[in-house]
Amino acid sequence: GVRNQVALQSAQTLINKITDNCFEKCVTKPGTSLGGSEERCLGQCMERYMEAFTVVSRAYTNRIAKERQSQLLNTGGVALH
Amino acid sequence: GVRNQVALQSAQTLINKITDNCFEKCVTKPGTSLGGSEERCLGQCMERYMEAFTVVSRAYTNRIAKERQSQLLNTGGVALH
Amino acid sequence: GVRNQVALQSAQTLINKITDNCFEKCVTKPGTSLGGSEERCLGQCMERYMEAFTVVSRAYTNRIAKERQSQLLNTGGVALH
Amino acid sequence: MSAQTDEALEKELASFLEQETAKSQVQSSIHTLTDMCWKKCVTGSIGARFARSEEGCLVNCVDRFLDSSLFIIQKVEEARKQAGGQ
Amino acid sequence: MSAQTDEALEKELASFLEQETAKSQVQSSIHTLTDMCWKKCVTGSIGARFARSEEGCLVNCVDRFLDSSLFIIQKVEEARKQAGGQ
Amino acid sequence: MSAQTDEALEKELASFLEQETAKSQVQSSIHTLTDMCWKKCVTGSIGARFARSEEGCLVNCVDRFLDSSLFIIQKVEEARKQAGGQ
Repeated sequence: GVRNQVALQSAQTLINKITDNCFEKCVTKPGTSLGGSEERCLGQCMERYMEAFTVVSRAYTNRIAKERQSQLLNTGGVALH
Repeated sequence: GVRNQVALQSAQTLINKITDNCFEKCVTKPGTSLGGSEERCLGQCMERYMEAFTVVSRAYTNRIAKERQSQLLNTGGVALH
Repeated sequence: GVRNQVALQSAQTLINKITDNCFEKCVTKPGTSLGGSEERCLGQCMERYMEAFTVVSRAYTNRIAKERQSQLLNTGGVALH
Repeated sequence: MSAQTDEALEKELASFLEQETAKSQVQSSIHTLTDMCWKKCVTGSIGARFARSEEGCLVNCVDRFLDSSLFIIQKVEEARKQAGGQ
Repeated sequence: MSAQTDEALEKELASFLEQETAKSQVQSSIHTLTDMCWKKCVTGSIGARFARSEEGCLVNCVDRFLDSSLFIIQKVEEARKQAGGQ
Repeated sequence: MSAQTDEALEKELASFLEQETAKSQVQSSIHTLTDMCWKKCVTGSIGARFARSEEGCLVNCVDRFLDSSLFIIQKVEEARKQAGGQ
């Protein structure tokens, strides 16, 4: 269904964002294999990114709800692209 | 109409680009509220970005017109994506 | 045909990527014309980028083939966006 | 099935799709904000948990970005009114 | 309304849409160039007006980018001809 | 032309389009990887040929990126199983 597609699409985007940002941060000089410290970094980075996603989601939805209530926004949320 | 849609789309893109570039430049360490110097920076940055947009538009259209005349370009302008 | 469209699209993307990355690298302070050293840099950068594209293509297709064989991947290749 | 029912069904479907589209746009905004605020706030090496300052920065980053967005929209509106635009 | 008129109308509409698409692509190129040249040229802190060198850099950035684009397309064409391609 | 033939033709066309879409996605991944690994590995000034270390870095960059991608997908799967999810 459409509902599942939105959730699946979002999960896929999250995994792609984690891979891009954590590879960028943890594998600065790509060698002939992933080293132990690189794998540790990737694992922790994944957890941190998911935490960041939760923190940002909560902050964003709280803010949108607050803006809706105070009627500062009229339609469709703050302009984000 | 379509004409208005193109203009509206472009204005929306400009506002998004201003927000991204000026937040990046003016709010380097996000605090618990926007400070006075951050707001001043955002206001000036908005004006500068709009000025940059005007400068770039003029330079781009001048150049395209010049290239059209000298027949160096055959179709659809220089390749930009 | 569709086949040609895929190839053409890919060639166009390559040229755009070369222009973006090589302008970024070779023209750090845009002057009133392209200097000789900037042109030399652009020419070499273009060759290097094409070489990089070939190296990456080979590494990617080799890896995908290896993963397919060892059945570690089940569908559609590794998740890239 | 009567035409009435068909219409009701169509309306419900349209409303459902609209909601899903809105949800999808909210999701997309959250992904964009997470990526941007991650780059702004998580600048040190990765540890077993966030530094206090990093988590605070993430929350502030979202709120200050939305403040900045509203601030800029407001300035644009003011400029448009001054120019005597529509 | 005759078929003739319908066809003329359709043609006019197609031409209008084509023009609008071209305009939209030009707008999109200008947004991309502004973003890129802003990042290259406006590197200091934001002031009440552009420094002389910043405004000059923006104009030069557009022209040198288009020069670079033409230079690279020309080199690609040369390489293709040398390879005896289509 | 019989309905049979039409169906066969349609099937062939669908399979052809699927293959072309797959090819187009592989091309797109290669462009994304080239751009990303270029930025990671080609950090010095441009020369007449790659430094040995730059070419090696490009190959390793592709393989380590795919390793990282598989590693993260595996961790996500593990977390989902532990959470007792679907």
